[in-house]
Amino acid sequence: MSYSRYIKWGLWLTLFILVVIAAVLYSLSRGEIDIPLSKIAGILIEGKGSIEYTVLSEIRLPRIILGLSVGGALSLAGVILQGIYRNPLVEPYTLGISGGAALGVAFAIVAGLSYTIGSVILPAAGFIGALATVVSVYMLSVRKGKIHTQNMLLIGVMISFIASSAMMFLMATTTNENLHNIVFWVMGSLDEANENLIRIAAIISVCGLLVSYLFIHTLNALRLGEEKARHLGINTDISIKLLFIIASMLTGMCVSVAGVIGFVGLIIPQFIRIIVGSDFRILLISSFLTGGGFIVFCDTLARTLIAPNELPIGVITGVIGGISFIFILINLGKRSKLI
Amino acid sequence: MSYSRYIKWGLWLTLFILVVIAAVLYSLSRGEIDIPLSKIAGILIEGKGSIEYTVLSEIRLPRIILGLSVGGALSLAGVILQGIYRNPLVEPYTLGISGGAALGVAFAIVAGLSYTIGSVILPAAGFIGALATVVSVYMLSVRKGKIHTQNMLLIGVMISFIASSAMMFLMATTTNENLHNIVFWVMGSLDEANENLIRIAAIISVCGLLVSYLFIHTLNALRLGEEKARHLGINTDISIKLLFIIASMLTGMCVSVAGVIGFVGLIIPQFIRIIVGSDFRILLISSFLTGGGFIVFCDTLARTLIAPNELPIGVITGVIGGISFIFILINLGKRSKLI
Amino acid sequence: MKFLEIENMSCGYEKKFLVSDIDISISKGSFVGIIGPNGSGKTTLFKGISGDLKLKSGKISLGNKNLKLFSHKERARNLAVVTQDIESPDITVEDYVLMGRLPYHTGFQFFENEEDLEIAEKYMKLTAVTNMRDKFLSQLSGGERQMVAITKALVQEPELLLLDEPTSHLDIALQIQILNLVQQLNDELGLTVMMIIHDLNLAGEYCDELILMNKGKIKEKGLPEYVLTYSNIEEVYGTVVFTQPNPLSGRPAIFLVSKRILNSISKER
Amino acid sequence: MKFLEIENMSCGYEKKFLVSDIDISISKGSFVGIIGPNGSGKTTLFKGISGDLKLKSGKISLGNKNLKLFSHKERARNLAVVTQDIESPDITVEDYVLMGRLPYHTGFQFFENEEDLEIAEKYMKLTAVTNMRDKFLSQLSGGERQMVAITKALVQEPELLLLDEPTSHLDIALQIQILNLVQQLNDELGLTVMMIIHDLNLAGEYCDELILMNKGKIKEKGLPEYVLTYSNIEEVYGTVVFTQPNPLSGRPAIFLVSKRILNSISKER
Amino acid sequence: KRIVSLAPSVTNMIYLMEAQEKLVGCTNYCLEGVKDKKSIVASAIEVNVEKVLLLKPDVVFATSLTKPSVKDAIKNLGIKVFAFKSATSYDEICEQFILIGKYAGKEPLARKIVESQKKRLDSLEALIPKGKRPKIFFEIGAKPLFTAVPNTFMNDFITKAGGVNIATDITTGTITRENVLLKNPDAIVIVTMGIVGIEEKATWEKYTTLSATKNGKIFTVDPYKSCGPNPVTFVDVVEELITKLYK
Ligand SMILES: Nc1ncnc2c1ncn2[C@@H]1O[C@H](COP(=O)(O)OP(=O)(O)OP(=O)(O)O)[C@@H](O)[C@H]1O
Ligand SMILES: Nc1ncnc2c1ncn2[C@@H]1O[C@H](COP(=O)(O)OP(=O)(O)OP(=O)(O)O)[C@@H](O)[C@H]1O
Ligand SMILES: [Mg+2]
Ligand SMILES: [Mg+2]
Repeated sequence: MSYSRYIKWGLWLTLFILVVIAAVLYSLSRGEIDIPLSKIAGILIEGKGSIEYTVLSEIRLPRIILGLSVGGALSLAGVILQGIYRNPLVEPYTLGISGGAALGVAFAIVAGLSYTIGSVILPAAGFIGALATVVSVYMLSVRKGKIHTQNMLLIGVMISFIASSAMMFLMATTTNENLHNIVFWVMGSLDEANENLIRIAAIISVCGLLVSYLFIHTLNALRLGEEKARHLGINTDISIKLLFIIASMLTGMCVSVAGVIGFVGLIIPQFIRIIVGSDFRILLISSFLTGGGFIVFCDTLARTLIAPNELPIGVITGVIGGISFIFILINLGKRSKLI
Repeated sequence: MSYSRYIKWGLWLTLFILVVIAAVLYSLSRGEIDIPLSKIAGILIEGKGSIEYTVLSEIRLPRIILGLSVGGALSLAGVILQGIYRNPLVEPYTLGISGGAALGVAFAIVAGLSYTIGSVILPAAGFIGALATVVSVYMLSVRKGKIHTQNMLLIGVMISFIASSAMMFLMATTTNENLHNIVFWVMGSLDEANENLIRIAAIISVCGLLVSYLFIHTLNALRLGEEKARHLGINTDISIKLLFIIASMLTGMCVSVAGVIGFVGLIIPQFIRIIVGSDFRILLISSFLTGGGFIVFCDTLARTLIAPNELPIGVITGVIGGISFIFILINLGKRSKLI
Repeated sequence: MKFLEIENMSCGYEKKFLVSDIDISISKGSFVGIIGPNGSGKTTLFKGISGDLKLKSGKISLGNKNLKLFSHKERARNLAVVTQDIESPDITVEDYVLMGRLPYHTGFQFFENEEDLEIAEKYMKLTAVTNMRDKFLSQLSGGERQMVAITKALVQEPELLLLDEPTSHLDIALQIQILNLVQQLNDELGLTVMMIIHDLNLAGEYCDELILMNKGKIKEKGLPEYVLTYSNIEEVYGTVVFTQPNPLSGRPAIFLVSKRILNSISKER
Repeated sequence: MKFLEIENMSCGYEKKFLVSDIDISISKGSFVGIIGPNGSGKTTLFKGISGDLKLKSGKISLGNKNLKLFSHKERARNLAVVTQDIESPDITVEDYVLMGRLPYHTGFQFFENEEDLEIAEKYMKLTAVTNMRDKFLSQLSGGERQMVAITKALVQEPELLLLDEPTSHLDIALQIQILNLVQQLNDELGLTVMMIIHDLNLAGEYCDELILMNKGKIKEKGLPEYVLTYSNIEEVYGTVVFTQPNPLSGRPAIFLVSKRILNSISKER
Repeated sequence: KRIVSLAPSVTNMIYLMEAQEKLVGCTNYCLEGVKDKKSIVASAIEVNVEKVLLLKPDVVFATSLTKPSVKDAIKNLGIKVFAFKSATSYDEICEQFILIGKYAGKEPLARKIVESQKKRLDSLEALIPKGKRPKIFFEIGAKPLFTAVPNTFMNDFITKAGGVNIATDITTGTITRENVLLKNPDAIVIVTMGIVGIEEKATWEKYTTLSATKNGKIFTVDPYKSCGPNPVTFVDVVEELITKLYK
């Protein structure tokens, strides 16, 4: 009967993988020196010592890996959260995680920790901030072991307000330099020099994908609402909590290493839903791949568009994403499909 | 039968008016020089020339009037938009108006217009930006004379993304000083010296309140959904468009004169809804008053808390509002009442 | 000239489903039942009349005036709809019912006047929902909610009342009560009623006239005795039923028979 | 030992409404109807059984095992519910029906297997929804949607099926079809069915046993003939009806009579 | 040696000590560098690391505004990065100037410039009337009101010009208008140009109780010179202040 659907899914998946590969190759070849696609492999294998080798392996490759991880993780978190809340405006940042992380980083900057401890403190502080937010949102919305999904959303929004107010406080009372550093950090960027951090980001992101696949049945059943999902044998209380934690960890990781890169976690999931439908089995992986590819592509544009100057990546994600999404919305008009 | 309700409304209204008066008096008396409440009237009437008179009439009073206007208008816009969209996460800034206004101001700053034209250009540019956003959201979501309410929401979010990306672009390509100005402008403040602007803000805000009262039946009927509202004789297409325009104008005005003061438009409406119920007849005026009083109170704290330094008002609105809202949410647990 | 005249109307969902060739004329004060299988277009027909769907062709006039020419409010004062889906927004029963008075408010009328309150009170009594006035709709049982929705429609004091399966979640007592009420309003005030209903017994018992729909078209219309024949039902529904007049009212009554028993009967024979 | 044993159960909404003193025991393969006025607690009883509401007291065991001890999945494999409200998320009929197989999937089972598809296909055929498989639920008529919800519950292949007003929006053909189907599964596979239904005729016709609820308590239970008496109905519903056996099946049949006619009859006398 | 500068003030100093031929890259806000068509490697926010690498510099001058991750990335490529903190006094400006001189191989010239400017400053101080210590409000932003605080080189503008900063008790730049009114400065210095400066001046002149208003000592100074100073422009600003304050 519906095996034809699986074939369709296979085709979509192939397409998305190709998209990612294309984005990666494009990103590898473009920059201050354009390296033809045909030479990339050669340079990477035997070009050690040449400047091209350094550019590819030290500058572009790490960015690509980080971009894939962050883009994938953000989209994944977005898909999961939109699944839990069935509200098309929910995105990874709605729950205040980005606010908490940003506050952590701002605090580290203002306290001058990066001078005393080193710049690894920034992602660490970001992660601690994200964690603190997640824990407070969670604690505040669990009552008698039950989680109030909608309350949680509002509490997240509130925590996010409080965090950004606190950050504003820091910004208003600190030096000019610190203020700038906070602003830049919040804008988001993929230039992270620490290889270990990049490795960790990649691992968390892939693990997040794998673990979230344990919850596909839950996510699919939740499309019918919590009560109906329970009738289908889903332990919604526990599953929603775990899904929330997964999404939070992913978001926290992204924000800590790359700042607040907007748009991806909100729109990629909706965009993919329009294309492949609402079944989470295909939705999760498709969003993950497309999100990664999208960020890598945008980052390449950010590096090259007004070269030699670079743009913050958020400029590109916002403009490209926003315009194409409006275009789709108007032309397809499949409003109903947005959950 | 339900006249008892009108009495209850009357009591609520009295309470809210008292709250506003209290906030105003508090704000008048507190500051670098504390002026006892008993002396305020005396100083205002015959103290001309004294430093107290200058402080009261030139500094505190204009701020209070601006605060009442902005707070009232933002809350009103929030109530209206939450009424149209029946989504508790919608706030005046969701539709991208703040993004558009901020972009306008950022452009004026980067282009150095305030040096050549004067500082009125900033609110003017903000209003033009807001207007441009409203027009684009509107044009993009009206099809064949019909308005797609949910599409509109998403288009607003997208436009807001695009605007903030464009602003990031400006920030990324301008000088440090301009960047500093943009950041602080966005944080919002009631420190506006131009008396005419304050007068305009007050007028727009009060007119907004009056005009929105022409739509109470629409707003009330929309609680049942668009179709049911139509069955009750409401021309939903036109009314929603007009309400949207009212809310936009109010928001645009606020953002232009006072920057992006967060939280008020999202939470005051929800807070008031918990207290007085969902009938828009009492909801509109209550939100308007409470929003105004709340901002005046917060602004006083912002001026005095770490005096002589001044905090951005957003710090106070966010922290106070966020914490008290979480508190209410958890203790009343009237989740269902949030639309 | 009849009160409601529908001429050659058609309407539907783009490319998906269409009701067409609809000609109905109903005199003031009649009680018309609309029956027909699921998906035959009954609700779609109502949506056409109430203006929720644009007409593809044809014309509807109410009291001799083309429905298109009615203002929104005027339409709502003349025509009330109780839809099939049960809504549950967060609103108390009393507020909800009072909303039925909205079409009578001018833009500047801020408070309900005495009359509004009296009318609301009257219908709340008639439908026996007075005791739940302060409950929220979400706290009502399915049947209670349906009753409240009907109350709101009555409070609109329309000339024409469209009821889409008004009794589907009601117990027999309320079924009778609500239909008696509608019948009474119909008798006393000349309220014209169109009612979609699946229960053929109730349709036969209460309606003056029935319209049997099938596949987007009107299959038969006329007196209950004329429409509710064994052969019409068998043709449209594809189901064997047993008909016999109601021993008390003499109206047609339909008996559904379970397969188990049908089988056992056919075996016996 | 009966299949489903409910002992001294009570449950409800905080301070608002309580069903209490519920003792029910049902043997495997029986078809039990639950009737009673609106708001009498029928749905609340179901929520207690399905675990949506916590029990205030009492105990429910299914197949000799306390229902509390079932895991979520186990419960869903043994017990399927069709609720009263009609949902319409954006999902195609086919996907929706296939969700009924979720309780049988292990966490790692990614695709539906042959068996899932076959079972879904089988019940979609039985309920005649095959031709709308690619439609979205929001594009279905009320009755179609209800039919699809029942299909999903059947696909769960439960031991115990709880149906909350399953026929409320169905036309008579589908009413009979779905009830026949349930009866058939009940006969052939020993599926135990509890069904809330307002149509007393259908209740009498199809159910082996009836439970009459009133004000949160069980008023009467037993054979249809025993429960559906003129006096029971008058007492619980407060309505005058006319009862007489169904001429074909011999089961009790109830005639509702409109007030207009009742009045004219009483005038005649 | 090849130098990349990631800050306009550094570029400015390099030009001042005539080491421009060693400068291979700068930001697009380094006026002199852009005019000389030096390679651009950065904007105010983003640094193009690839471009920096391709220019093969020996040293990169960054500031505390440069993102830490970027500094790390450049270091990882084996390039020496030197990050200046924002100067907290005139002396620190001079120290940084000499340090850049060292790297640019122009130390003697740098020292000479510093010496002569210090002498010029001393002679300016002689112009300050004895016993007069005017209270000064140094406004560097209007919305919100922003001022120079202690421990910044801006504060040194005031002290070197013989004034007293009214904002000695505040820790960060935002200050309330009420506070300024109360502290009643003898002079207000507005760091801005054009109409905005005129408007700000008009706003202050509305407050007739202010002694700055009574004295007519409300004036504007050039933001470019006063916000990114080198040893020379710093003294220029002090000179301007002294003439306007005491004439
Ligand atoms: N929004 C929609 N878009 C597309 N098709 C629709 C939509 N709503 C209903 N339909 C289709 O139109 C047909 C008629 O629907 P309608 O609701 O008029 O039936 P009905 O006679 O009221 O049935 P029921 O008794 O089940 O309520 C159905 O086949 C249904 O699938
Ligand atoms: N969520 C709730 N909170 C509080 N009270 C409720 C809630 N849901 C239902 N009730 C009340 O509980 C009572 C029983 O409701 P229930 O839904 O069990 O009735 P029912 O027998 O199923 O009626 P119906 O035939 O109308 O569906 C009703 O009076 C109703 O108002
Ligand atoms: Mg229908
Ligand atoms: Mg029920």
